[in-house]
Amino acid sequence: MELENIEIEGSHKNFFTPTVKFDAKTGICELSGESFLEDTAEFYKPLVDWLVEFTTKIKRPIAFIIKLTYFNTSTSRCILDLLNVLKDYEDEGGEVTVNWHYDENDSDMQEDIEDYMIDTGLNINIIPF
Amino acid sequence: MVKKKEKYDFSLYEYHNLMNQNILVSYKGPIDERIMTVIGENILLVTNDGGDKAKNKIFKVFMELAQNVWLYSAESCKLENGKSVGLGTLVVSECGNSYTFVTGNVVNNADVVPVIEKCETINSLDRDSLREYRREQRRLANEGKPNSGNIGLIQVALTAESPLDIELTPVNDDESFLSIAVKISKDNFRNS
Amino acid sequence: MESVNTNKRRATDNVCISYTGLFDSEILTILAQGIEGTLTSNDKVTKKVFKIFLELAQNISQYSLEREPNSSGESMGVGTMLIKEYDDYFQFSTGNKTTMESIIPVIEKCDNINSMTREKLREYRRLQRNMPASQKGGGNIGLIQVALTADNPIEYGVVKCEDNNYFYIVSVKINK
Amino acid sequence: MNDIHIKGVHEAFFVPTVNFDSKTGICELEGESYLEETIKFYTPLFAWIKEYTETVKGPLHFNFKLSYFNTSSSKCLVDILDMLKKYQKEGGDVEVNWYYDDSEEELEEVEDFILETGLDINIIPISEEQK
Repeated sequence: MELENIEIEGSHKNFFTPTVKFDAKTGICELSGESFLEDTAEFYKPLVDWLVEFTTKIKRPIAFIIKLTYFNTSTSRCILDLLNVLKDYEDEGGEVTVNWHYDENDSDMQEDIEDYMIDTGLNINIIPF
Repeated sequence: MVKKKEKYDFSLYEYHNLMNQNILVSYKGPIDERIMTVIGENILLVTNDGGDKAKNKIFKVFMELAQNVWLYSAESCKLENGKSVGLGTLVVSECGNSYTFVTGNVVNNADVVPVIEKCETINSLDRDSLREYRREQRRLANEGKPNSGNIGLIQVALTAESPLDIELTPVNDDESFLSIAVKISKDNFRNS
Repeated sequence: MESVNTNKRRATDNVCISYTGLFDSEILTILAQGIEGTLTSNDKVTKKVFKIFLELAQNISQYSLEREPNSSGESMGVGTMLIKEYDDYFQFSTGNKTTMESIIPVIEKCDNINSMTREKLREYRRLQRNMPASQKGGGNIGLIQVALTADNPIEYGVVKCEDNNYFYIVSVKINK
Repeated sequence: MNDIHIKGVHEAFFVPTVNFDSKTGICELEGESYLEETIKFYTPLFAWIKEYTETVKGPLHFNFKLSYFNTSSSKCLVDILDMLKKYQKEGGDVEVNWYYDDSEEELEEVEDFILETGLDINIIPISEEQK
């Protein structure tokens, strides 16, 4: 069974939906824009499930790229879930790269990323833009 | 139509002090995502003294505090679209070299004790231990542990880089009005 | 739901909804939505408050001395709006900065309005409505409409600010 | 001659629904009128009535079903009614029906329109089921 790609077009109306591009063939996953959702868990569950399926069945190298300019605290918990899946995959020998691009005006974001590294043990490349 | 002119019931002084606190934006009423977005934008329009850093912090603090009122206020109402949303108060004022955010809403006395304790803990920690507290609370929340979770207030203190100022005024036997105030400097941040 | 909120509101500060800041069209929509959401009374009274709100709020965005650009750069008035609920009426108040010269004709109009019977006031509205807007005092029938809709006198106050402009308050009661 | 069909909208501002039909001469204004630029919205409506009464010269049946209009809109409504009165004086067949939400205040508004314009307007309360 071929793993479908995930493509979600971001939007900024009353809620903010991030842009999501997970590609099963190339193993390149992108999460960008802003995240402030009505039901955060419901939005992120399929993304986590996809990542689990990719890392347990497809098992190719994966590049996870984050470019979120704003995410609320309920989103921050889902990001932890995503990163934990990547860490499990890495522990089982999977090839994982995580690049997090952040606006250098957002002085707190760098701290958030460092905290995620401490939380998950993952190495995250912190890239200011 | 000719009625005897009553003494003005509303007090001019209420307006007077409202005017002098250099209030930029204040709102009391129902808060949902649409109202948050519009009020949020208005706040960004009038907080121009600080640089982009301040604006970014202001937006993040506003989103967390307003969300708290929307989801946890004990006073709520039904909007046209049938959704029941929380009622709360939000005031953004400017004093000297910083902006002050105050949000307030009615809370059940039973629920308020953990919030007060959390704020006291937050105010007692230095930045590194506060970050550790956030990580721990976030992990506990993801593991579904009881009364962990609300890391919004931790985020507010980290973003604002200043303590949370809490005030509780009793409304009736089982409810009080909880107000949370936080200051955001216009420019001097940790690593600006 | 209705009584719970009302007594809670009385316990805090009687305020159902209030706003201070920039009065642009988006805020007006939010406040209008808020009015319908929080006013726990019958439709007739809510519609009256709604009509008065649209008239007075638009006055602020057009005539307030204090102005700020909105998101698309147009200059919009800054002011304050407050709706308080009491047992048998709502108190609707607005306030905004102004100059003494521009406020004197408005105060005269309020006194004029408050001195008229309802029939006289309707006649005054018809007269004003047919005067070209450019003519002095002509045109702005907003306050007349507010008095007719509220069926109560227009209360007003003028407070001197530090920058020796004035803060002008208009307030009206709407019986439940 | 073209018709005018505008679909009503209730967002930041309220645009009334407008249906002016040059074949039948039946014109309807429905919904709520609270506009960013009132005159700009009503100018094409004035122009249509002017063209109809000068070229088509047929009967004009105006149905107003407005649940809300602000004061700047009320001025434009008076302008419309004045045009209808003028056409009637010139021998035009004009009928005006105003449906209102049986509130005392709205009844007064229509009575004032009649006093102001001298036009005969049939005042019809909207009963519950018609709403």
